[in-house]
Amino acid sequence: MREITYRQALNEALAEELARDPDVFLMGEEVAEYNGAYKVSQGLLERFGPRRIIDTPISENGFAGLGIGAAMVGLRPIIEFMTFSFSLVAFDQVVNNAPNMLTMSGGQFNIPITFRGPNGPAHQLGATHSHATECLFANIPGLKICTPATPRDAKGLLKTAIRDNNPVLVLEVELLYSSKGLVEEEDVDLLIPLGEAEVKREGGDVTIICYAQTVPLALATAERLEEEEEISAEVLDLRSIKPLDLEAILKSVSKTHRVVIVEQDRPFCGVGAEVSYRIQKEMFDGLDAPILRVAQEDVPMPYNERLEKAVLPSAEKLIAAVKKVCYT
Amino acid sequence: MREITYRQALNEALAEELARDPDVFLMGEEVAEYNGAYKVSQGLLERFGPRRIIDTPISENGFAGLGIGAAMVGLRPIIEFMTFSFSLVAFDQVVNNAPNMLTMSGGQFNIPITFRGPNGPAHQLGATHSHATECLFANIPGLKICTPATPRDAKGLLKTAIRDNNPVLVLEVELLYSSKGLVEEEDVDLLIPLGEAEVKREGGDVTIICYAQTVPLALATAERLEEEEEISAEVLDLRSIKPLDLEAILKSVSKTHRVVIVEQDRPFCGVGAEVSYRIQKEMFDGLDAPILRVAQEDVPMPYNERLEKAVLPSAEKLIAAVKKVCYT
Amino acid sequence: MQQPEQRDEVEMLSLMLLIRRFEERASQQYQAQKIGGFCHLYIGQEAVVCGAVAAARPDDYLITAYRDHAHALARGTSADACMAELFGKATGCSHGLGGSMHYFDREHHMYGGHAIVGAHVPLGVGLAFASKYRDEDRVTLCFFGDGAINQGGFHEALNLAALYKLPIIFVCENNLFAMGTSVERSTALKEIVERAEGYEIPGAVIDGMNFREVRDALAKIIDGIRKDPHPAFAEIRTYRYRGHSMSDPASYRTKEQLEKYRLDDPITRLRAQLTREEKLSNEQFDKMDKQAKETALASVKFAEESPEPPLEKLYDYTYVNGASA
Amino acid sequence: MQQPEQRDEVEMLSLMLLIRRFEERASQQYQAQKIGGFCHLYIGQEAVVCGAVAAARPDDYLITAYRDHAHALARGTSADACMAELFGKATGCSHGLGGSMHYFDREHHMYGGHAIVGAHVPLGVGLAFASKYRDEDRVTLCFFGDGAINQGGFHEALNLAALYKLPIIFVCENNLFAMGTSVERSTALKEIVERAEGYEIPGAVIDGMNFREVRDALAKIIDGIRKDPHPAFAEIRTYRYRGHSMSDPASYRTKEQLEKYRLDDPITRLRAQLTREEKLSNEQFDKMDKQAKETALASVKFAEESPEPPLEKLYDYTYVNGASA
Ligand SMILES: Cc1ncc(C[n+]2csc(CCOP(=O)(O)OP(=O)(O)O)c2C)c(N)n1
Ligand SMILES: Cc1ncc(C[n+]2csc(CCOP(=O)(O)OP(=O)(O)O)c2C)c(N)n1
Ligand SMILES: [Mg+2]
Ligand SMILES: [Mg+2]
Repeated sequence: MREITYRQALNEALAEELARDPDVFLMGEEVAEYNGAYKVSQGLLERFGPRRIIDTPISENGFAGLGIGAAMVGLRPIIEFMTFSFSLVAFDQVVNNAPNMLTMSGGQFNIPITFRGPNGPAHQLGATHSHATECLFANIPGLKICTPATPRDAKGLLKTAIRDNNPVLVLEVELLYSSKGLVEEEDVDLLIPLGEAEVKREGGDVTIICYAQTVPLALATAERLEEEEEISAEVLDLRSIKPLDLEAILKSVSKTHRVVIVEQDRPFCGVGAEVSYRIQKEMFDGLDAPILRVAQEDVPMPYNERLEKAVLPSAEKLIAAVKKVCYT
Repeated sequence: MREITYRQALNEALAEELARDPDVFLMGEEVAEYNGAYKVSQGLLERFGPRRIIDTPISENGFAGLGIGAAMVGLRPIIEFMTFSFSLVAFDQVVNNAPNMLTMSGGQFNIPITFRGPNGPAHQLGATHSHATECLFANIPGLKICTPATPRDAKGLLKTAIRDNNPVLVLEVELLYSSKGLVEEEDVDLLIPLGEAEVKREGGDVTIICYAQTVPLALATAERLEEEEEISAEVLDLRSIKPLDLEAILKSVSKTHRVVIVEQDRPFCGVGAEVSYRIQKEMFDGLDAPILRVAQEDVPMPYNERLEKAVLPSAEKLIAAVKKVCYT
Repeated sequence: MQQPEQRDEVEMLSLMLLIRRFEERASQQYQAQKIGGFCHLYIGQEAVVCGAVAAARPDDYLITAYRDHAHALARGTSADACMAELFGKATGCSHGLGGSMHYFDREHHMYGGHAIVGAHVPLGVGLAFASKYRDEDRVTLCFFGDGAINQGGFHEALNLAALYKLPIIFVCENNLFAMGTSVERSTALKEIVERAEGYEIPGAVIDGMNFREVRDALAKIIDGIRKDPHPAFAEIRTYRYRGHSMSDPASYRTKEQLEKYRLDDPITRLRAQLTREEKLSNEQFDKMDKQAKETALASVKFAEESPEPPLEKLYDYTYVNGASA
Repeated sequence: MQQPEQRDEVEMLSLMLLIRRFEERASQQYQAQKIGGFCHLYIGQEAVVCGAVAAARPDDYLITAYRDHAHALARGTSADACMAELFGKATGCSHGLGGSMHYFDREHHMYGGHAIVGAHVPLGVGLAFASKYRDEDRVTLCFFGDGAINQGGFHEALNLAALYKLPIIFVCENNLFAMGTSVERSTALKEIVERAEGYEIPGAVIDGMNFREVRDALAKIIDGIRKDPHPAFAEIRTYRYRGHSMSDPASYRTKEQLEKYRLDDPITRLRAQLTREEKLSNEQFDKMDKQAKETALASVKFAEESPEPPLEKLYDYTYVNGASA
């Protein structure tokens, strides 16, 4: 194991899959000559050349569709959205063309494409640039969605996504690009299956379900809960939103009987709603308290730093929710 | 009260608001000379002329944006999407420009716009043309969403939507356009507030929550349940998805203690997930069974009629769910 | 410039006949409620796709919008598979899951059948991207209607194709109307082909009621693309005799206009050309037409007798299993 | 053709100075981490918006993208309100909720500050639609970058404006780059202005480093629009001296190119013109510049001392109450 950044982990995943499979190419705005708006594709143009690493104009709809067309005949495009807030102008391509093709063609055309890029609020980017899109895409049948929170997950999930024969969204976290973590040596072909959650911290009193941005928040808060409240929280990182690892969720909840979901998206029809539905359906009698969610406040993201913080999930909100479900 | 069709009710609402307020105009594909793809705008061009009833090219992104711009300076556009499946190519305008403007401008610009048109599966239109978009839009702060199921609700909600100072989506039901129902006389200014659910049938054993397409299904099924199973179901029509009438929901559930949500959209992060989260949070101890939802199967819509039926919510699925929550 | 080996014109005429008779049957079956959803007929436009297919290689990529029956038939999909698709049967070209608007046939290089106006044009560019990426000399034929040129995605696609010099021909089937909206009411320019100029894409205007003109003009363009990959644009002027879809009475246009185009019928015209050149007798034509009618009728029987897609397979088309090896 | 009553050129020079000094201060404050999010500087491009504003009426609608500080300042928003917005303060032009990319000022007819590339162009067309609907003679000035012309929404907007003959001028601020992508790497044509031809929209190419040329060319176009509503397109060639945003070292372009444009600086040029014509002395200029610097500095103080938007109001900006009476 080595310590590398989340950005570096993504970069390695891209490089390894590009090296492994000549059908893989990377396309997006500023991915080549600029080395990526967030430098995730650093060095790839130099190594793989302009046939494989392709800059585009500001035409998300166009190049998302280009990727889907290329995937129809067996290429394996990796389409970078500079951020998923910009995927909204390509929404129809991502939700109507990519995931429907297999059904509409009666099974003739699968679409082995990866859409990736940072997703969710970063820091003071304002209402248009802070969208957490996971629940929008999760509603769409035919898409798979993963949300890595650590360098190891970033590498392993992205590599798996690229090899998957279906359209997969890899929703990265801008605020974690520079964060560090342990990852297997470079000679290990690290593949983490889609649809497997991971217990990132064990505990017995309450299950905190989280993903992406909210994983570090949940872990830090669990420590505080232990110290300040003597509450032992299990932290379950979903890692994939779709498929959802219900088994892992139920396993943890049958131990703790109490759940708080801390999600990075907006609450209404969000990931927390879905997860809570599934839990109450399967474990109605196994719950000792209502399931609570901590999400963004349901308002457009304000620019002001203090207001932005107030909109986002926080340790305070999470602690309050945990205490509530623990009736302390 | 008179009996008129849902289509006629919408047409009256449009005509009345156009007559009432010179700032109101209707814009969309085939709304004028063709009298509307589904004839909802029949006769409006003749009556109000081409300044107020405006045909567009196939440019949803463009004319949705045009409407938002016009609304910035106080006009009250009604933008028709021929179906909300086509709103997906205008998704960014609807979710990023319309609802964010008020926040981004610090309160200077509200957007009094109405987006309307049929939403949800119709009949054998296939994967691209059958989207139920309510949960996608419901996730977005700043939008209001209503889903009329009867002629009366169609008229009253659309009129209210047009007058609302915020962006409102009126999600109509293609399959109900020709259905009939009682509506107040034409001289009544029928306004139904956004955010008010309605008990469409009283009952004591279980609450069936529904909206749009699933209202007639729920009502018919409730009759069957009464006859065949001696289960008395209360049918609550949400009418608005956002704001959600939690009070009405809780009122019904505190009577029945059992809930099935029958929704027209896809399940994952759908309306049913949100409603169930809210109920279990507020009434954890008041529920006698887990909340169940009956939604579309989580697959792209197939063309074949039998498969389409199998994807959609049905009386059989609803009865099974109700029996399950009633432990019979 | 060398022409591609040309497909026999009599054979192409019989293909055009098949397309027409097939759609007449489809129309009848739709009215009999054997077919669901939307159904858009191509009658009147047959010379366009037949001319294009005659000008192209069978393995050139082909993609189009929802008015797609003819495109599959022209590519070689059987009338049986096409009719069965309308009936939603398992034997349909999309196994009954696509319907009229979503025909697919991988074997015959028919890449759909796409129903969101304009949204398949980027896909077409992706097909062309793939052939350039793989250094293959296939050309992509990307068909769309006059209404599609006002969709943003169409523009992005044109620009990308031009920028990357992709081997694609954008074929605008200009039948003068998008539903009830005439081109002059939707498009702020005199000729659609001018749009291509904004991307430095060479354009041509072609008479779509004349099979030979379509074939020869496109053959030249396709040949040029094959030798040196680049995008091209063809505005093919044509006319649909029927309404936009089965439910449209087409009251937005005059009887005179329709009659004018009917007089210019592409089947009648090619027949006359071949007859004049003594390549076709009346008897031959009648036989061909009879054959076309029989094939169309037989396809109805085939469709009726075909099985429905099995309910158990409902969940089998959402994801494929497996990953790249 | 009658020119609109022209704003005093010396005054306009002092406005350009204010914009530059304001942004220099903003840059400094950003580096000191007083400002969050993205921040895009306009330095080098001042003649474009100043020329446009001088050519237009104060009540003409103005809308632009995220590189918007200058557009607000040119319209009359105070440096205080602009700086306070960057600091996220309640006294900011968007009350601290918009930030650098989302400046709004209804009073001064500044309709934003929009950060999704190209997506505000349809909004601009909507503003123009409203003035035509109301039979007002306002013209909409819709600014966007060279990168925006490859967005689909841009095209749809141009076509709609042309079709409905709306009073709008599309002002493309062509500063040669969209982030690190040069126009020739993003756009398949020789001149951006050619895109307008695909919509039969008259176009002009204008030197954006020359205030007078911008003003005079736009005044003529705007005057024409005001008399007879129609869309027009102006490609204004300019250059940004700084990186795309604060985090961009701009290593994709040469020092020589930057130096070339710096020599053509719009402020230096207008100053020289006025000095040559004896309308401006060196002392006057120095005084103006000093004034601009002081105003910019004072705006920092104002911003620092201003209150934050109150937390209790967090929920007050999602919906407005009430309905049309
Ligand atoms: C994005 C989108 N908007 C609207 C529609 C509805 N619609 C289907 S076909 C059509 C007209 C298209 O006309 P054209 O492109 O000229 O093709 P034609 O029908 O003439 O073959 C419209 C408006 C759609 N399918 N997709
Ligand atoms: C739809 C969308 N895609 C990508 C971006 C990211 N982005 C912001 S500015 C920009 C470059 C725009 O360049 P240009 O239009 O030339 O304006 P300039 O920055 O030169 O003023 C990009 C790619 C965005 N904001 N919106
Ligand atoms: Mg047409
Ligand atoms: Mg630029």
